Amino acid sequence: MKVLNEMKLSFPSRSANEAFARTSLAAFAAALDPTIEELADIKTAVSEAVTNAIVHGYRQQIGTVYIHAKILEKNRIVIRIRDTGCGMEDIKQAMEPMYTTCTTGERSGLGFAVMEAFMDKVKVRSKLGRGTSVTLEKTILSKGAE
Amino acid sequence: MKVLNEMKLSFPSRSANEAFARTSLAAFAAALDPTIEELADIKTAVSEAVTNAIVHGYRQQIGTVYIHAKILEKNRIVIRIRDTGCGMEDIKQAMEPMYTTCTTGERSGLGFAVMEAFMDKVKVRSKLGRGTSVTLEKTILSKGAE
Amino acid sequence: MSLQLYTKEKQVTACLIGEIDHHGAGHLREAIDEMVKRIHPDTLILDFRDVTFMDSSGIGLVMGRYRLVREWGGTVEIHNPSPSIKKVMRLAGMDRIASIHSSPPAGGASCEKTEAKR
Amino acid sequence: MSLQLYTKEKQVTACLIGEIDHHGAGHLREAIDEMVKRIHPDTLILDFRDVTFMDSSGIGLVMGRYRLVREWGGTVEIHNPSPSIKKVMRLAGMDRIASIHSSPPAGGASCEKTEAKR
Ligand SMILES: Nc1ncnc2c1ncn2[C@@H]1O[C@H](COP(=O)(O)OP(=O)(O)O)[C@@H](O)[C@H]1O
Ligand SMILES: Nc1ncnc2c1ncn2[C@@H]1O[C@H](COP(=O)(O)OP(=O)(O)O)[C@@H](O)[C@H]1O
Repeated sequence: MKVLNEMKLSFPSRSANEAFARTSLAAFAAALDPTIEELADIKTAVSEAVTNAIVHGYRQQIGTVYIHAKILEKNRIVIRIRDTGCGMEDIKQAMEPMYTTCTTGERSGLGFAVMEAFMDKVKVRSKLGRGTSVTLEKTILSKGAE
Repeated sequence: MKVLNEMKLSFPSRSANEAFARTSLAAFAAALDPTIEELADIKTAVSEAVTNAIVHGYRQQIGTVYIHAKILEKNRIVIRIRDTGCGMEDIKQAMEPMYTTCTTGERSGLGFAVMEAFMDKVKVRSKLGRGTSVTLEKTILSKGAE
Repeated sequence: MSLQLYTKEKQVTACLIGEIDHHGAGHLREAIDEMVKRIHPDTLILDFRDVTFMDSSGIGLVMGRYRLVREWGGTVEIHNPSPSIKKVMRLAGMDRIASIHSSPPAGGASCEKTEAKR
Repeated sequence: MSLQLYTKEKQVTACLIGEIDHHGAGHLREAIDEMVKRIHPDTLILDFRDVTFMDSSGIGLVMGRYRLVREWGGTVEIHNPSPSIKKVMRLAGMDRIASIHSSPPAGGASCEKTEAKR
């Protein structure tokens, strides 16, 4: 699969970087000429994955969040968000809607559900104590972009 | 000098990435709560340096452009744009206003002049055949941001 | 992210402004709860007309407020979500715990004059 | 980046839209030159009212067009640059080769109805 464009981005896991990360990815995806809705889908899914890396992956510590995004042929965008944080034991359970390990009641457990609803494909790899990587994929249909 | 936040970004030297790069840096700088003018200054200077890496550093080839940006204490932002392209022999001459090695007449030779006018500090390092790095620094004065 | 709060009798209107994510949700939550705990409103209106982005952190925000006002039998109304915010709300089944309105509230304070900020 | 071109007698108006950088400048240049070489205008108006960003590539664009129309004694007018674009123009001394105007051109085609696109 030919890579038409790509970018790598990394930043410390501070919550202020959630907005920066999704804006940056939206600027990268703009080359595909997405509709407003498609762009909002991508921003939302990226925001979920980056927030998870910050909130769950690194918890109280500051680690580095890595993003690698590619634009492939046929208007496909693939975005991998990776942390080297705590990892998860049971990915399937983690991805169930409403499942959350957050105890404050302020997280809905819907992060993965949002990613799955807004992107075409979501692939999660994780290893306890080693970290997590989430790969999001979407084909931009709307307009006949390059 | 304490680093409050930072980001690393890299992408292939395609001209379509000029817009992506400056938008991304603007999103990163937004945490300093700059005025519209300060943000335009940063975007313009970044656009100049990234364009130079693409146009002059790598010329006809595709290489990688590396950006490392930091937010320091006292509202300072430092942005380094680096290429591993052809490098320059005479930095001082290259930085003279109106000096350009472009022969099509479509470049003004004002890239460095714009960087110097719009940022507080511009530092250039270059080695022939090894590449160039441009470091841009600016203190965001306007509002008493974090 | 910023916020304006209005009260009118037993009604609290929160005009949410900007992008709602995990980073900003904590401040919003604290500011809204401070007011809501004081007034104990029958109706808490969350007006999203000036919200330009929202991820599932916004769902957590709505659910948390819903649980709070339910303590004294209050209800939550969601006003003027944009299409993409409605999409997140629908996914989360927010319509089961709060009514979703698309026009300014009849009688209550309105967020119409709120100016959108980044 | 996009462009609209209007002609009226010996005047060409180019309404520039979006962000002007090295990436987009080539297309703009070609489209403008194609028209200008056909019409040989006395006045070429470059209207920046819908330009949201410009770096020194825009200076190259203006200078190149200036050199072209000068071949037959034509002039270039720059209309409605935003404050930050004016800053780049001033730095480059553009006022020495083109007059800078802040209101719609008297008589010529106007870019008023041009809608800003990204
Ligand atoms: N990057 C990550 N590192 C470790 N655990 C994660 C990560 N992402 C998600 N999880 C786990 O999966 C659960 C469900 O995630 P999600 O569906 O996004 O909901 P929420 O973030 O609201 O808890 C989280 O509560 C957490 O336990
Ligand atoms: N990254 C770079 N690599 C190699 N040469 C460069 C680089 N940046 C600038 N230069 C040289 O410096 C000259 C002046 O640059 P600049 O002031 O930006 O004007 P312009 O880009 O319009 O030529 C260029 O023409 C080029 O010869």
